[in-house]
Amino acid sequence: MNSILSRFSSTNALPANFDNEGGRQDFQDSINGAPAQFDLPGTEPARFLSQYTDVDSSNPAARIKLQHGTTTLAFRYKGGIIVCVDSRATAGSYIASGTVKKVIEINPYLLGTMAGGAADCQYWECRLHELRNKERISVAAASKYLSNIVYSYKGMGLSMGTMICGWDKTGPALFYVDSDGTRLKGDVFSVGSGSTFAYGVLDQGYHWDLTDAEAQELGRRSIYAATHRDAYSGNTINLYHVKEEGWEFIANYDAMNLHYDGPGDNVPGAPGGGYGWDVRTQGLSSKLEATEGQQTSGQGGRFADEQPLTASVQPPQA
Amino acid sequence: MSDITTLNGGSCIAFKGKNCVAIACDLRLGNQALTVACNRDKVFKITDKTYLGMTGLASDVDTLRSAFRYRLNMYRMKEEREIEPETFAHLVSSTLYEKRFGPYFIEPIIAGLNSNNEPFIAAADLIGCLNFAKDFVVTGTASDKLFGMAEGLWEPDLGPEELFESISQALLGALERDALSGWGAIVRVITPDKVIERTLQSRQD
Amino acid sequence: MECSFGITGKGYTIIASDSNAARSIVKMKTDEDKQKVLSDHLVMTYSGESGDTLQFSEYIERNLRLYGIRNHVELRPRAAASWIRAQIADSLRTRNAYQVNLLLGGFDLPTSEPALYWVDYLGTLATVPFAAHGYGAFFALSTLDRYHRPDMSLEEGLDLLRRCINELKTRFIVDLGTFKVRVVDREGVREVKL
Amino acid sequence: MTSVAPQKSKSGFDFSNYSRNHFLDGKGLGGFTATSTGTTIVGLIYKDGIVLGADTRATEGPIVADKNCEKIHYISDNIRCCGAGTAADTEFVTALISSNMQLHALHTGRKPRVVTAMTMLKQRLFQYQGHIGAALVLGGYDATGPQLFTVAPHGSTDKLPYVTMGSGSLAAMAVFESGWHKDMEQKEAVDLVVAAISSGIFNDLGSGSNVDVCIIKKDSTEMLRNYVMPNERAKKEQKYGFAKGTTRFTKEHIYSMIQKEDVFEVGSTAPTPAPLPAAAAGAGGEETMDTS
Amino acid sequence: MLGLQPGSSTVVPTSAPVGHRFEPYDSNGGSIAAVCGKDFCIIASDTRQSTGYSIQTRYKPKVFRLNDKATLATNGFAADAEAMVSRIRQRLEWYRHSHGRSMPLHAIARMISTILYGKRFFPYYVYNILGGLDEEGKGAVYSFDPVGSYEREFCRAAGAAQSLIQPFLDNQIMFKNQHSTPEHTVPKPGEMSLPDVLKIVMDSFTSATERHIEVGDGLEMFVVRTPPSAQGEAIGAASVDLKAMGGVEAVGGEDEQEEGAVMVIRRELKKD
Amino acid sequence: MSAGAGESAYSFSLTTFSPSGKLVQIEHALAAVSQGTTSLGIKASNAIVIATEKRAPSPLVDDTALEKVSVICPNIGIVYSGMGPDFRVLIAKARKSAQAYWKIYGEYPPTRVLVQEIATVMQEATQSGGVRPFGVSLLVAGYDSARGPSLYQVDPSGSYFMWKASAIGKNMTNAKTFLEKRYNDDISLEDAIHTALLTLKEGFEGQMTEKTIEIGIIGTSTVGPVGGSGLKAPLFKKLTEAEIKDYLAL
Repeated sequence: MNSILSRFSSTNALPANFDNEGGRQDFQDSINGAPAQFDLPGTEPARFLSQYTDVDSSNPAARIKLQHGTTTLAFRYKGGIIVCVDSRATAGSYIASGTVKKVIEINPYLLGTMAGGAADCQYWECRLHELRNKERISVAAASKYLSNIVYSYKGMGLSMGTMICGWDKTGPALFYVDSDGTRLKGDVFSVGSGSTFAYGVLDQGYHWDLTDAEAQELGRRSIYAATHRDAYSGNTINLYHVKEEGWEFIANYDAMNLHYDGPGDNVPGAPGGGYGWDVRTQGLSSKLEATEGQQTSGQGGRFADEQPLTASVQPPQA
Repeated sequence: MSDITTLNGGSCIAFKGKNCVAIACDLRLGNQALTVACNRDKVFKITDKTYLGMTGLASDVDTLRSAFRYRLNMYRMKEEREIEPETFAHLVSSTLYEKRFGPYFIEPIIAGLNSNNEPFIAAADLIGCLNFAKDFVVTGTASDKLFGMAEGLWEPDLGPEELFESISQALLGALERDALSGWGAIVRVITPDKVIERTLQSRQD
Repeated sequence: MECSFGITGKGYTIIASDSNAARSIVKMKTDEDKQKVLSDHLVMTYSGESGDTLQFSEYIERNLRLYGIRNHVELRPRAAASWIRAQIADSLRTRNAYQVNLLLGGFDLPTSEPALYWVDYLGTLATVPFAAHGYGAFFALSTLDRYHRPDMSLEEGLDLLRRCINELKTRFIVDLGTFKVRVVDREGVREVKL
Repeated sequence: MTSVAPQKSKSGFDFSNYSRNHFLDGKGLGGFTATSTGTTIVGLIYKDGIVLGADTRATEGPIVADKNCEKIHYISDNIRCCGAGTAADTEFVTALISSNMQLHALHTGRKPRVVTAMTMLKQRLFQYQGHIGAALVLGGYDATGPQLFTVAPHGSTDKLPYVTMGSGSLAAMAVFESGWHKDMEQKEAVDLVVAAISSGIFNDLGSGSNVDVCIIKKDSTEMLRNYVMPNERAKKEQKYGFAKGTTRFTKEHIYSMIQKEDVFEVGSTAPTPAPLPAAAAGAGGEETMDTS
Repeated sequence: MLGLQPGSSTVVPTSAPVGHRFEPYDSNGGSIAAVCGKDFCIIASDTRQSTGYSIQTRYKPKVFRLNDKATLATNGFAADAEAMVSRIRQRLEWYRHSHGRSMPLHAIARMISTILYGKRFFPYYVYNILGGLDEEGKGAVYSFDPVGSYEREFCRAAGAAQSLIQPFLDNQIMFKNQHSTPEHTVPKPGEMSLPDVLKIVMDSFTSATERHIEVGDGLEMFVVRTPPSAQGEAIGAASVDLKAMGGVEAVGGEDEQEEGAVMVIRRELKKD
Repeated sequence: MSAGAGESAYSFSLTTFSPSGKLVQIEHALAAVSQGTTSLGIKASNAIVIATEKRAPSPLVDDTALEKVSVICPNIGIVYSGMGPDFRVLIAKARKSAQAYWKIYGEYPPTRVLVQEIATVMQEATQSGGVRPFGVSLLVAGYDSARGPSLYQVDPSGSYFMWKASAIGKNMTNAKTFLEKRYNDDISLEDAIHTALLTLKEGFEGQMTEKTIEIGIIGTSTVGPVGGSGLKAPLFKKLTEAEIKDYLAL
């Protein structure tokens, strides 16, 4: 039943015979001359890949432009898990797509996010779909399997940074898994080129006791912040909420609408109005007119005559 | 992206119309992927009816902007007249080629009406090779996207308002597919009696 | 690993920089002042290549001081920023370019507005309501986007700065220690303890 | 006398950015592409003179930067020069030599000779060791008869009765090799040049658009710009216009350039001048080049 | 292309070894695009195949009819594309033998993704767009990256001139950045008629030909729709007389094709 | 050379003013100019004519090589009175300056700009060490899109003026008086050429033939292609001997 499960339950698993459609892989593979394995170039795969593909942006001149994932976040709070992602895929500076689904709906209780190589995330996380047992698989187990799979390909050039989110017997659970083999359990994660910007808003607004509306607003606003500052994140924002009864897709927002108008009227948690700094602060001014008796023109000479140059005297030791 | 001409991002485009020209640019100042500011106008007034757009390394844009201001003021005082757009294009070209073996990393476009109110547009590469086009010119990190848009949308003999719509759609469409340009856009339509300057509502991501 | 911030508010500019001096993996000093007061209403933070920062900032300081002594009027922030930018751009054309990143915070008396300029080692000048240099930019710019308003009171401004520093403490791998903070307003430049 | 020209080194080049760019290179920020003319350029000698030909495409990488550029450059009334390679280099090196030839002609009071231009070009190019990326076909008619040369970027020259240069040179030469013969008639010669350029236009991706031809005879030079236009864009399937208001904008500013003037007949009494309307106050009020 | 090429043509012996580098890829230019409508899908490509500055052939089809409801456009490295397309066709035929019907579009998309990912470490340098009708008869476009990441979309351009064509399609097919005014209402995406979309596709390719040196020679537009004969009364896309536009039946594929289901319209493009 | 020598006491130095505020060397330079053969220029309604008397110092000189009217650039020509060698130097500098301008702006300088350039060179020679002023006055004829046809006179001091008609050289006073009488604002080019010939005839020593005068014209009737640009503009043109002969015959 669980061929994949058995194959990847240890870290020493051999590369998968993935071509399991219609059960005819043997014939097909014999054509390729590499039975039960991925096709490999004659040289070291990692070096080969970095030479011809740009998946880690290490070689922007490479001709095979793969699509990149960008800003994703997920955080745990009392009401479950908020998962929020952008939808931009870039190849070099070209925006290859603005409609990428970076949340992978593994099963009704499990979500995976996508950063790094889009294909790597899509392919392997969809494999998790096949993990079926009589009961819900625990998030810990699912993420462990994923971690083991990608670890078995370590050094071959996979690129993946994902968050596995779900609700199991232990309640809401969130794991970060990447292609190096890292696997972290945690409360707040953000992954991708715009992650630091997302953290900048997320951390400042995050606490465990957020209401659902507040939590959703925080996720939205954090990803919006990343789309605004990071060139490789943007377009639309997908928001998911993982609850005990499974995940729920909240909405898809255009980052442009968020900037100018906000998520819309009557969205709980949103203060109303656009998120954009220029929209928010329209009409406000930092000008402070002088009150009576205050200085209104510069007297540079005064300062210059009075104080010695700092450079010419030893500053006092602390 | 470690190419110096794309470090700061930004794009510019100019359309020729019927007795009018339009020049437009985005507003981003970036540092590779990071967007530093969204108020970076890349089009500068040369005379009442001539504008210059420069994209590329922002530092060089600033440097050249003051270099051109100096040269233009000298020209204005010495020749007691406003410079013609075509003459200015040659000034830009020779200024850039002077630095052939250590170029400024900018690509300029020039749009204006000459003293007979005939529309004029031109572009140059970073070492000053002029391109006098009869339809449109583009430059910047979104130049290939702009080429595609402009080649499709440009029509001959557009009036000022039609020209505004066409150049705006061309620019916005291209910006939407370029990661390094965007974050606002300004369009200027130059007609014999006025210059219409509009800030577009554009994507901020 | 250096980091500096600038925030403008109602009638003031806050300038802050970390106070670590590091060499290789060693922290040499934790109370270094990486700012120069250039005139009554102008402060500059600098970061970048170690020797360059010192030489360049002193060069700027002396020249702006000289301007003040000669003309008995201080250069307005915009003019100072343009001149400093040109110095960096010019130095870039020499064999030994100054690799310094600057924030210039000032208060422009004639217009009664605070002024903040972001300048990098290439000679790029940007006029901004708030700014950051170093890795701090990647963490705090979004925080600033989220909470900043042009009409913030000084206390609100300092709170925002605290938020930014707090974000770095939370997420940035390096501990930047305490920050040196100066405020420029109509009354001049003064140091503030967070 | 140099006040029109800003200070320059003797060569006319300013190397002040060189060390900066070298520094940026070290930081991994180097590299740039200039417009190049992939180009097919040709020239041949026929019975009465010279026929030069060129395509009109300029490229930046795989993108066509200019669909109808001029690659046959003016040197003097009786000499023209086709350029391939870095577009700016061909443009400026021919302009420089044209300028020098004009001075030379004014000085000597004679019609300039093609060898003079050729020598000036090769000396200039050799001096720069190939860094001025210009590959040229130089042709003209002078006191010594029709003259045709090629000048390679490093300064070497060839004197041949029919020549081709540029990325399409092989395609063009194939046509010349099979079609050229001594003492061709003008029509024959022009047709052969058009065929050679067309061969480049259609078989070399770096060349394209139209055929420019220049016929130089003893007493006349005929520049046939866009002599053949085999690649005009077909009419688009539909018009692409947008209704007014399709594009949203957040701010608008109109700078009026009409100066309000009140004109009075001389002798009539002038009324008290009305204050200028606000629109006129903005006329040219903006400081030049200070709009950011 | 697959072969050994000397790294340097110099005859002067140097101390450094002369590199005979394995160069498994080439870039063969050209561009492809697909747009879907309510009940049809258009998949188009130019027909030029080039390497460097040379044209290898002026007619190399890049769009392949897979069956009555699916066509595949490929772009990138022609040899990889050819190998991949024959593999896909083989698999489709097996499917037909074992299931007695053609593979539905979404399954083909999934299969292509898997085939591509199977060469994750030695990728096919091919950008694919799959266009056709889904099981509800609606137009569908699937686009792929070279290692199998895929997505269903309304319209998509790929290949050398993708950055020229895509923004134009965004604007004209998706009506991006266009806003309705009191006098003029911007239509909804995906509701355009077949002839209108054909015009836009043609113009986007003639535009790309103008500005991209690797695009040109010929244009092939495959139209996938519910065949006119299958409906009692031809409505929507089925009612368009493609034959009048110069359309001919597209051939290839594993099924017995129905008349008018997949047709191809050919146009000349500039050849410079 | 005593105290009573007046101004000549100050003529030892080019750069020292005499008490009356004159630079004596410049006066001397002007004297050199007025020993030169007469040249004149007239602005017609849409053109400029410059003309000069060309006299070989000896009948043995081959006068085919003599040239007093020179082309600077396609739209500007100059004639001089005074010292030929000085003129040659100025011509070379003016031509280079015109080419430098062309290389920057892609067009030839307007007359006024070129005149300023020449005047600057001449002025520098009145204020520099180790040099003497140029011993020539110039009449510069040009046409440009900014001001149309224009005629300038440049003197050894470096001062320049725009004229409707002027004369320099030996017979300048008489010639100017003559021109004042004959000049009106809407004179045609043909009339201007004839006026020029008549003016020269006044006080002409010897036979006035096509060999002994030179004429240069520029205006809307001398339009031709400029360089390779394909644009047409007025070009400075020296009349051939045959053309001059025709005018003289009338």
